[in-house]
Amino acid sequence: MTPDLSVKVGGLALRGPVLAASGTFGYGTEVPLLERRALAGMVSKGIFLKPRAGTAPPRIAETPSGMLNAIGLQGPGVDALISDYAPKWAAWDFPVLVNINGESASEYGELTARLDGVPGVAGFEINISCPNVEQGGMYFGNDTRAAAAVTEAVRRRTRLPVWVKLTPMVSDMGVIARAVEAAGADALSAVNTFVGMSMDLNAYRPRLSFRTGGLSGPAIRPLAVHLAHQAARAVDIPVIGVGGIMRAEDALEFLVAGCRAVQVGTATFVNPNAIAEVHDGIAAFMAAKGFASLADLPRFLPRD
Amino acid sequence: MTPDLSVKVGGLALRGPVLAASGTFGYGTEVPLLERRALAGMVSKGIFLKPRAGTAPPRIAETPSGMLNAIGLQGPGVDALISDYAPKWAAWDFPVLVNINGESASEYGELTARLDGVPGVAGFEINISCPNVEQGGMYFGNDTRAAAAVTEAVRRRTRLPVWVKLTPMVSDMGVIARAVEAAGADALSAVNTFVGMSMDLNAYRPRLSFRTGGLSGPAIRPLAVHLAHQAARAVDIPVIGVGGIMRAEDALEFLVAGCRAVQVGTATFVNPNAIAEVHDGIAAFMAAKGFASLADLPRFLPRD
Amino acid sequence: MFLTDAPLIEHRQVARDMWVLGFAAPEIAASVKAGQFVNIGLGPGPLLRRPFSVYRATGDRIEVVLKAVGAGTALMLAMREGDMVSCLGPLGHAFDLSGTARNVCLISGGLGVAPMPLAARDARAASLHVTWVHGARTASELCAETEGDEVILATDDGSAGFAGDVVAAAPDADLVLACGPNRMLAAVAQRWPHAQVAVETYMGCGTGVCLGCAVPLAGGGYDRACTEGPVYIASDIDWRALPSHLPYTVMSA
Amino acid sequence: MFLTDAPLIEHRQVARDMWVLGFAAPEIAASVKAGQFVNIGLGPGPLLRRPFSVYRATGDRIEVVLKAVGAGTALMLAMREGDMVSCLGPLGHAFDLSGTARNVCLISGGLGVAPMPLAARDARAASLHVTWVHGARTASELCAETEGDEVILATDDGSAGFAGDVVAAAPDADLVLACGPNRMLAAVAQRWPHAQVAVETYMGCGTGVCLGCAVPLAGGGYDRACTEGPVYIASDIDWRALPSHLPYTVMSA
Ligand SMILES: Cc1cc2nc3c(=O)[nH]c(=O)nc-3n(C[C@H](O)[C@H](O)[C@H](O)COP(=O)(O)OP(=O)(O)OC[C@H]3O[C@@H](n4cnc5c(N)ncnc54)[C@H](O)[C@@H]3O)c2cc1C
Ligand SMILES: Cc1cc2nc3c(=O)[nH]c(=O)nc-3n(C[C@H](O)[C@H](O)[C@H](O)COP(=O)(O)OP(=O)(O)OC[C@H]3O[C@@H](n4cnc5c(N)ncnc54)[C@H](O)[C@@H]3O)c2cc1C
Ligand SMILES: Cc1cc2nc3c(=O)[nH]c(=O)nc-3n(C[C@H](O)[C@H](O)[C@H](O)COP(=O)(O)O)c2cc1C
Ligand SMILES: Cc1cc2nc3c(=O)[nH]c(=O)nc-3n(C[C@H](O)[C@H](O)[C@H](O)COP(=O)(O)O)c2cc1C
Ligand code: FES
Ligand code: FES
Repeated sequence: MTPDLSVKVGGLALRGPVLAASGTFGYGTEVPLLERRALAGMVSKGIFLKPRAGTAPPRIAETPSGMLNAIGLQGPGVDALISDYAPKWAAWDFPVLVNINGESASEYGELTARLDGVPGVAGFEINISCPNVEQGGMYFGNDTRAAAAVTEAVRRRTRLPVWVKLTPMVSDMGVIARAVEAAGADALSAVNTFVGMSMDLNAYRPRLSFRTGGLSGPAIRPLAVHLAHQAARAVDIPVIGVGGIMRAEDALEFLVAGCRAVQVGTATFVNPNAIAEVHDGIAAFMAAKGFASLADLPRFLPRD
Repeated sequence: MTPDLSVKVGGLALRGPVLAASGTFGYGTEVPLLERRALAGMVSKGIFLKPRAGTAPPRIAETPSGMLNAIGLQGPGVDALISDYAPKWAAWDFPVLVNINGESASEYGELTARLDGVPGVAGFEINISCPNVEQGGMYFGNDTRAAAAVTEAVRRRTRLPVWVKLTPMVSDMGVIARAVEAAGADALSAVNTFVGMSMDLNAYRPRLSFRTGGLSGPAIRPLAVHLAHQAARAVDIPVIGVGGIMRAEDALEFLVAGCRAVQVGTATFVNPNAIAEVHDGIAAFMAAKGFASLADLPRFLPRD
Repeated sequence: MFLTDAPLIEHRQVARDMWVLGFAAPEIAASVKAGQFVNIGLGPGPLLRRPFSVYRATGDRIEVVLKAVGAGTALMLAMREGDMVSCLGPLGHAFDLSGTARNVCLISGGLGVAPMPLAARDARAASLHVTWVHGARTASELCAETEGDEVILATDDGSAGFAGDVVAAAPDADLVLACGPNRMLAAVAQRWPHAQVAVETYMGCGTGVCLGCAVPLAGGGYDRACTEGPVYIASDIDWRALPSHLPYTVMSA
Repeated sequence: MFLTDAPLIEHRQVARDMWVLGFAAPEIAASVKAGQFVNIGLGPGPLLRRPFSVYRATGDRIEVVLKAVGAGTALMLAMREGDMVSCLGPLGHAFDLSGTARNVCLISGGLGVAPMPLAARDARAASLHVTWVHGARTASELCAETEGDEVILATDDGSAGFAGDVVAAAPDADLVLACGPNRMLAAVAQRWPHAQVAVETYMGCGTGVCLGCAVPLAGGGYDRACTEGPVYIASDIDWRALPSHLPYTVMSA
């Protein structure tokens, strides 16, 4: 028998545990060659109220088993999102969450109000952690009070599922996780990219025009698994593991670490069908081990 | 002409910019096949007052472009260090700093007092950041006051150079860096390993018996370059860059980012002669660019 | 767009340090147009794929031309026949040869030769008179495989053909297609604002999702070299804002 | 100890999924003793080297025997003749064949066969009578290259030789040398506390600096499999504390 891979995550019933991570799947209209049957859900590229041009090139630089990016949340703004993309999403057979960004708690709230009730918008993922915008997410992500304030601002404006995307650049993940849970989050996505820098030895300056960028890819996986595990131990709401998942085994590490679901990001750049291969690989693992559903998968969540 | 690679770092005049990182070079008696002419200095494996057995195996796990370790600061204790190793160091043509560890500020101070003046001990590197000992370094590393207190406790006991090895697991590197500088540090080593976790999909538990381990190797380089750069911009004392240096180009990234010198760790496990190859590669780069000394190398340290 | 494992079936040298690699990739070979590229994945090797213009496409085979500039290209040049790469393509928008032009001038600097054999093929198919102007720093770096009704060579040091850069060496034409260092393309844009140029950027995905390949537009904002590009009308690009520290610039005219 | 780039010069199959690879590494071949290992670096490939017992050493050549259990071993089995590895060795302490013994029993489970051909060679050189007991799960997994004055085969399923495990199949001897899954070695330790066993741990460096290869000692504390080991007197090890989830256990007797 084929194992049941469906999961319930923060107010959504998903047909599988593998979602597309924000900023690595565009608005869902771009990625070619993916067998979408396996796609459990998608988080849109991060959006602001207003259109944003993004940062000057070079925007990406490869590093060992990883990549730095400083896209600067380039995007069309909420109006274009509502008119050009949401109608398409409404017709799809998987939920689309909008990754929302702002420079103040009220801006997050306003963005939520604009999107709440728009057909095609199934929920929100609050990006309190995008490290690429100087005045942006970073500030909220490692400040317990600010993170809670943003979560409340969004929570007050919608009944739809609210997920909070956590930043790894914190000294104690548990504290932030508990704070946003208390502020009304339905689930946590752990984690966003790590701030990094790489130097151009011809120009004697950073390879990225923005200087710093967010590190993603397999290089960060052991760090992301640890932070997702810390979050899962700190809260009762589900945690979605994100960071360096290329293959099913990588996703299973997050699930064993206590995550309810996972998001795949950079892997899609390398292999457009990565999400389907991760999904199928999890199914194969479960079948081989004789697990009927993900509820049977042993989790490592010790008391001590 | 061959470029002058000598540097002055926190009270020490070094024949080159490449040192051996703590815990990756033992007590200097182990590493075979290294052309020591290129070794500018060495930091000993971390030591405590008392002998320590270390953690149970498995102690290491490989990850993409990196490795997790949880050695648990296994070591013979300060008495054996003084009797068995310091005498050898006294005869070597490069300085040896002792990487000191403790569970309280006073323990750090006591350890310093024991080692100060022992022939062969050229200085101290305070490990406030070893993530592998539950009660150990971690606690100090991300607490500004505690980090400063430990630095003072050591500073009070010695006139020898005192370097502070910073932990990356902080939300603001600049704050800690300034605090330990104010407390009397002569230089900063940035950075130690990042806390990570990897799961064993047969046992459904972490691959390391200690559960978490410190991530080192090329995977962390872009994160380490950024943190070392932040530290270099925050303080006036020299910063020694550490993290993922395998080749000369990697070391040059740290130097361009504002570091005075570098330490090579994990690379030595893969290539016992890595330190010499990094040193020679830096010399070749300088010669090709026509730089007479490291003072000529352009640094990226903008005001803003 | 196709994703296929492609074995190396040939390599040959076409200039000093410059090699052509042939891979078996039938669907891509059958559908690729001049100016489009493939994104090549190496395993084991660097994480990200590496974009390469398709140089030739005959039968089941596509060819790319490259020099070793870093880890990925070095691995590719170390490959032996039978070794596999993962090949994603064809990607991006091709040169536009439709319209009323009667003659075309292909201008290539150094590795900018890459898209031109296909461009010459498609131009002949559209029965255009083809002039190909190819330049490099010095004679030994000129690609040996230029073709066309008329071929003009140029070298910076005058060791072969016209002494000077390709832009100065090139005649006017109804249609100008150019590829090479971004600095050279900026010069093309000066002389022929309506020329079609194939530009280069770093690429994360090659498929339009990562926004890593931003090309600054004269009208403001950015679009994606991998999707709206890599071929642009020269005057549409904000050349001052386009980074020019990519290897082509390091390596040629 | 030597660090050398070694080309693959031969591979041959010796059991189902089990292969012997031969590399040209003259200095190592000339100096290696039974039970010692080499640490093999693959580039491109995993960051860390992979430790392998030396299986045979003849002339300029060393041989290792392996199965594909993960990324590194899979890459090694995909290598073609002429491909290079970086080879560091010989490493660790060898079996001790000095002393007054007149006969020796070699006990190998599955891939534990690895150090035994050298052990048989050195034992014959010390003019000892050699009995080699080799076991596996089933006949097809028995290594084809066992040798000695007397060879005893054992399989868990009885499909060849003695039906049962190698420890039960083995006779007593003055000297017992064993290699295999840590669980099997623990059984050896029960019956022959003075046996010499070659154990396995994860290794970071193979040269004694990282302390990653900790072996728990019966007397308390740890030492280094790469330096004091990998050969130990069976009774010196705290077998309950030694992890036994390494591939040998997954893969055999
Ligand atoms: C649409 C397009 C078509 C291209 N066609 C060709 C071609 O036909 N032949 C060819 O030789 N090269 C081509 N390139 C450039 C080629 O992709 C890079 O040279 C290659 O990715 C370098 O990889 P590497 O691992 O060898 O170098 P890396 O180790 O990644 O970097 C080494 C050097 O290469 C440069 N580089 C790295 N990635 C890129 C990139 N994506 N674009 C430009 N420069 C880069 C860096 O500036 C660095 O100086 C093309 C690039 C694009 C975007
Ligand atoms: C002294 C010594 C001698 C050895 N001799 C041989 C030999 O002659 N033939 C042989 O096939 N193998 C031998 N091994 C084991 C061999 O080193 C591992 O199988 C190999 O490192 C696995 O690498 P991988 O990349 O294929 O697997 P990985 O992808 O690294 O891991 C896959 C599996 O291999 C296991 N593994 C990984 N690294 C090690 C390690 N260092 N030791 C043990 N298990 C590991 C893991 O538990 C995992 O289940 C020896 C190990 C040691 C310590
Ligand atoms: C190019 C790029 C753009 C991204 N944009 C966003 C974004 O807009 N909002 C967000 O919350 N995360 C963003 N991320 C972070 C990813 O969603 C993910 O958290 C991170 O990349 C780690 O996962 P991965 O290693 O699988 O890529 C982006 C990542 C990349 C590589
Ligand atoms: C096995 C191992 C043991 C280490 N032990 C210590 C230690 O005792 N004290 C310390 O300050 N850092 C220790 N470190 C951290 C290194 O000194 C260095 O900061 C880190 O490994 C990053 O550099 P690298 O990527 O070049 O290895 C250890 C690292 C490794 C891999
Ligand atoms: S390379 Fe990713 S969008 Fe163009
Ligand atoms: S493997 Fe590093 S000390 Fe043994």
